[in-house]
Amino acid sequence: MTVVSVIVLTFFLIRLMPGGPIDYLRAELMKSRSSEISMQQLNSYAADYLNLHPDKPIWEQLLLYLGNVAQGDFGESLQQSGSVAEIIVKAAPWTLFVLSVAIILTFGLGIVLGALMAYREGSWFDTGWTGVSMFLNSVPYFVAALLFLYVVAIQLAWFPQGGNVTPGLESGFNVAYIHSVFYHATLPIASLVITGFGGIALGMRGNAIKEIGEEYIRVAHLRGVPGRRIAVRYVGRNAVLPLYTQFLISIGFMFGGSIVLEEIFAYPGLGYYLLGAINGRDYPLMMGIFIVITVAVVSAVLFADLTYGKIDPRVAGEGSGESY
Amino acid sequence: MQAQTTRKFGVADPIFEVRNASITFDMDRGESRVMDSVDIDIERGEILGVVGESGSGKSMFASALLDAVVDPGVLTGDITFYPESGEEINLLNKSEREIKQIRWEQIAMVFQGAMSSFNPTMTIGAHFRETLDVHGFDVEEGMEHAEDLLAQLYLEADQIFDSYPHELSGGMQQRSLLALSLVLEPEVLVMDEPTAALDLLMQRSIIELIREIGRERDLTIVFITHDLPLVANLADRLGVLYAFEFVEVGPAYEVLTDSKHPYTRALLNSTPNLDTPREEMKPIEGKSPDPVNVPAGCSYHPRCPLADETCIQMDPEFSTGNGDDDHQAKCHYIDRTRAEIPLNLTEVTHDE
Amino acid sequence: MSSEGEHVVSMTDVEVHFETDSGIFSRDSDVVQAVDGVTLDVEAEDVVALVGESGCGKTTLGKTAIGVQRPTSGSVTYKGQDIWEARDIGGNADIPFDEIRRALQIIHQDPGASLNPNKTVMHTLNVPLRMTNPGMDAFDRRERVHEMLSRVGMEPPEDYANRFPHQLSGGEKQRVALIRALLMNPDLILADEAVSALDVSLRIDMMDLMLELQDQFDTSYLFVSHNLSNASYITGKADGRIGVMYLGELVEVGPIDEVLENPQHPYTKVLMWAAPNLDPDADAQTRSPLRKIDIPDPRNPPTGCRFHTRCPEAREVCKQRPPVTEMDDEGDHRVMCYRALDEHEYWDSPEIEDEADDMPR
Amino acid sequence: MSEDTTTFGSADQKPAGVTRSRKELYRERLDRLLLTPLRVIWSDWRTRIGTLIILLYVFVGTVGVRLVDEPTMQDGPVNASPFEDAAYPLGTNGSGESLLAKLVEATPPMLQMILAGAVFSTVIATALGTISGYKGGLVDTVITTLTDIAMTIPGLPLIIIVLVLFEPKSPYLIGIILAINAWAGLARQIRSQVLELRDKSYVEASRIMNRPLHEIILDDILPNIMPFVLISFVNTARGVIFGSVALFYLGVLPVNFANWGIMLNRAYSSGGALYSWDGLYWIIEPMIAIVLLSFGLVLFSQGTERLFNPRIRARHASSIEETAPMEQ
Repeated sequence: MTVVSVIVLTFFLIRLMPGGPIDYLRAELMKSRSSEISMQQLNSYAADYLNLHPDKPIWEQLLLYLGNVAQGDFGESLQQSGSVAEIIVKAAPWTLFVLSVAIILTFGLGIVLGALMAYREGSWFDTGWTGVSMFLNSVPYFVAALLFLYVVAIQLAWFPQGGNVTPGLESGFNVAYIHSVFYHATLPIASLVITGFGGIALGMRGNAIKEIGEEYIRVAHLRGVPGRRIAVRYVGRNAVLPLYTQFLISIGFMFGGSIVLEEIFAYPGLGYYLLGAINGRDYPLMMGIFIVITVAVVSAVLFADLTYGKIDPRVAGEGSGESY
Repeated sequence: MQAQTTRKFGVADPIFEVRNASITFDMDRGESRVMDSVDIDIERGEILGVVGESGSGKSMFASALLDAVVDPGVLTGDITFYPESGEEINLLNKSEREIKQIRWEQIAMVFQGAMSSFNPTMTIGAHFRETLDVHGFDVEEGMEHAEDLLAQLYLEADQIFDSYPHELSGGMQQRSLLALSLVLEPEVLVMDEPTAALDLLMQRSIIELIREIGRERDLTIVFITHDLPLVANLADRLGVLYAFEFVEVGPAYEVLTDSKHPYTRALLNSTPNLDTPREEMKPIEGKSPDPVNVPAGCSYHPRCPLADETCIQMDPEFSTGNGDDDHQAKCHYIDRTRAEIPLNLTEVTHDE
Repeated sequence: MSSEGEHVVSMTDVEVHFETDSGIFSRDSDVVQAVDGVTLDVEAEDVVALVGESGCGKTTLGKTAIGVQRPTSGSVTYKGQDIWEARDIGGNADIPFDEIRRALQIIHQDPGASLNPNKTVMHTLNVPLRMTNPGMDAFDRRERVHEMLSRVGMEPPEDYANRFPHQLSGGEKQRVALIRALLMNPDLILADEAVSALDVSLRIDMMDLMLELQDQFDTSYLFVSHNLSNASYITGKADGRIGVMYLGELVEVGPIDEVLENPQHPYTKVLMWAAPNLDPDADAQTRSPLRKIDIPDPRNPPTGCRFHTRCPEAREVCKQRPPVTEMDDEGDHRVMCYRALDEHEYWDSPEIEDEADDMPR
Repeated sequence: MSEDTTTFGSADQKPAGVTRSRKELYRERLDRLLLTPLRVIWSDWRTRIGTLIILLYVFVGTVGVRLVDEPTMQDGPVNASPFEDAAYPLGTNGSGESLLAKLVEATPPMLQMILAGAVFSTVIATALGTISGYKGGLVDTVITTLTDIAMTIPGLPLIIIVLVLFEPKSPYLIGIILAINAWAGLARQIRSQVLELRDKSYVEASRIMNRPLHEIILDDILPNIMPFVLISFVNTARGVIFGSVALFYLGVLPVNFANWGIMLNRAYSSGGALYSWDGLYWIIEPMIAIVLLSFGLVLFSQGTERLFNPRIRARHASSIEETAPMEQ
């Protein structure tokens, strides 16, 4: 349901653009052809380029547009050659690759560190890392990205300044290609992870400390359950659950962040093209990418929402109610 | 180990021998003694009722028996456990690994909040399998044993095993916890307010089940509660705790009808029950003492109607007050207590 | 205030049913009959106790009595005025709903949650005073609060007034909750397990206090509890009435001493068995008389007399619904059990054989 | 229990000790509402440092701007490193403008953006969360679906599109747009807290006392969710900082007022700084400005948790000392 409403929302947003896509299109065409363009001709152009039909009443336009979107036809990109759909298909895997690796690392690192800090509560390890995570958490990811770019990429040249893979390597699952993909992706992922895991660690630490104080932990200890098993199955498992909601929010956040990140590292993902489309007023590409990103986020959230019941039986018991 | 230790309170074959056991916490307000050099023996196979107001250190006594005092508490003195087979074990100087062996296999514990004793994201059955497996018991055989334990507690095993703790009613949770504590067939069962959170009818039914299982499996039970009447006809012997030490210990019947300590009498007079006349019910004045600064001399003197100079100066020792020596109280004036503080129970004729 | 005869609150065959759709998939959303046809009256300055296991609907009935829970059917009247009618037709009911609302108050079970943790005692007790007499200025209110605090034995009042709830003991919190209810000058207070969470020695203290303040504020109490001895203590001292509830039905009701002396309904006898008595030589060794420990599922209660699945005296005939019989002429000791009728085919109908795990006798 | 039951009706013998002057009443109220919270804030090292940092920025944003004159092009040596020239303590950039002046100049609009964005989203979230949580029923379902949609739309792309659409000029408006979907997640969390509070006994008691709805919400509900509201206020503020600086860096926002993001953009795009170590200060200084402010906010939010905990507030209140009996 939310997906449909988002698409409708974007449709109206684009319509409200100052100057609107149609007059922009006319200006564009005027430049390329000196002669006056008849209204009729313009409509046909608009139809195939923007799949908009300015002459039809607004709601009919909406239906037509939705129809096209459903079949994956987002219209032609003005700047880039080729249809919007092609561009998206080309760019999407890169963004997904970077984001998924970043999310997994951020949460993995955050959870483990948080649990350790909880178990060593009060020690220098705990206070030290709390300070560090608080500091790292307050550094915006793109500041970290800029810093990495400047220091690591340019000055020390350990890592490439941008791009997703060394050109010329034929894509496929051979070692060279994969190596170069990771080599290029390290810095973007690092800047997301370094600034992200702090928040997760603090959250995890708080939850774990609360769980450790619970009575069933003491009963388990008395029952002879070994410390390691308590740490994983009791404290770890029950402390991670509330983080699930943070996981959902971070999906949306990271997708948003990809735009800036890919710009800094010239990493040709969805974000990079989206920014290009915005600057170049390339409406169809802009709308297409925006919709794809939203659909990805919404489906991820929906998926997480459904599986939440499986992880936390307490919630499943009360039906699909308040899951986050 | 001292030489042949003097038996306390006429206990013949003790399963537990506690000698000046104390627990101290150093709090920012000063060092608080939540257990004050307690000496007591527990008879094998008996049901010992331990009664005390909240804040009198009874939960600490329970943890001491399992050498599981919550840190930063420090347990001193010595507690010797005489298992059925094998030689005596002094709990305090055993290594953590050895203690882990004893806990739950020989000495098990049941807590007040059954709901908070189970891992909310694990089924009840998983708790049983885990406990059996950790102690190296054969899980199949153990689970069968658990099934007839549950049957004896009027629970259908398969329904219980598959459900999560929050899906059971209060009574069912408590009985599942009881079964869990008996699954390794321990010799001693320490119960800290096991039924406090339940309805009166459910409480009483579970008390009957505990009595039955105790007798059937020749189990030593230490039943700790603030609710004197609840344990009155369950326990063979009663120990009354006040200000972190035992002030009266003796056979249940004698402690109820001829209590030797003013606090026990006040406790008896302040408990509402059906057949005592309502006019004589009087609440106990004042507040329970703070562990950091326990009143000098006899710790009950601030609230005791008979208190005088000697009570304030001298902390009384256990004495029999010319009764048999298995019923003693820590009071200078046992005879005056019997005379001056009437027990409204004994006056009334039982009409029912 | 109200003459002796007139009831403060009277409920006539009140029913409260809850829809519980357990999960999205179950088609038949089962209905829980929390309260099923109960008639009960509370006189002025009366104490009525409701006793029963948890889940038997006593709290729901209590909340219906003080106009918090709307009954599915049947009527609840306050001094003759139907509460919910007054609420629906607003102003022109002869007793406006606002006045009714203020006259029926509550004391909760858990002292910890009954006071707002962020407000001092003074603030919490100012609220009812502001509601009942807006004219009072801050000073008089302050004095009144101090007076009430010393009245319930919380000396020195100035110190207690500025405290936060977490700085009070369980007993003290409950006493503040009592004052808060009393300052509304109510006609009826629902004490919902008001003493169960307190330490045994404090319970008598609290109950005495409630009775002592009763005639000062001329209020009645509806004392809900699962503990028969607490209930009998407070109703006995005020010689009120006691009602025993089982799975939504009022199985026995009558003056406290009569019910205690000759309980008619087997369930009342079971509750008395459960009530602790300190008399060691009473042979209390008997096993629990119940045939089954757990309460049947309230979503589909047993047919006929709902207690027949657990009742030690159950007979085949009990599977039909027993009539309410009156034990004496004024009709204030009523029982819902065939055993109250001397000549009835109950006496010769065969005992119920349990198919499932019978309790070893 | 005092035996002499003084009927309260005859309040003739007013106990002298009870009447106290009105001044004392107000002093006590002042103490509880103002002085104690300040003492609590001062007591925790995290909040102390956090407050200092925030005050520093506020000072720079309000007073500092007047002290340091506008940065003008070419008025100083180009690419002077920090502390080399007394007139330009933090050095100058490619076009000779004093970096210190640039940093200071960017602070007021940033504060305005933060204020507008954070206040806007917190107020909306608290209002919607409380209403949907307390009211329930149809209102609840409508608001919840609304928040669901707003929550799942990825923030930055939406903001960019809206900014490009409307090209807002005033920092306040930009602040609000930057926080456009931050309120959703917050509203949901507040709603679940209100749902929990609604069934608490003291809220039910207030309802039974026929207290008007607004009084219940102000007295019983809000104070208990305040710690959460404040923490989310701080988090949204951080979100606004990150968002604004990022967008300025990308050049999406019109460049009509100074911002640390623009400084970064300038530092990176115009030649010089990037390829030599000595240009480092030009990049690091705006970064430090950004990170320090958000670090201050984080520290402050960590500490405030204690401010709303009555237990801690009592310990610092001068009017009552800690006397709670030791509950075993």
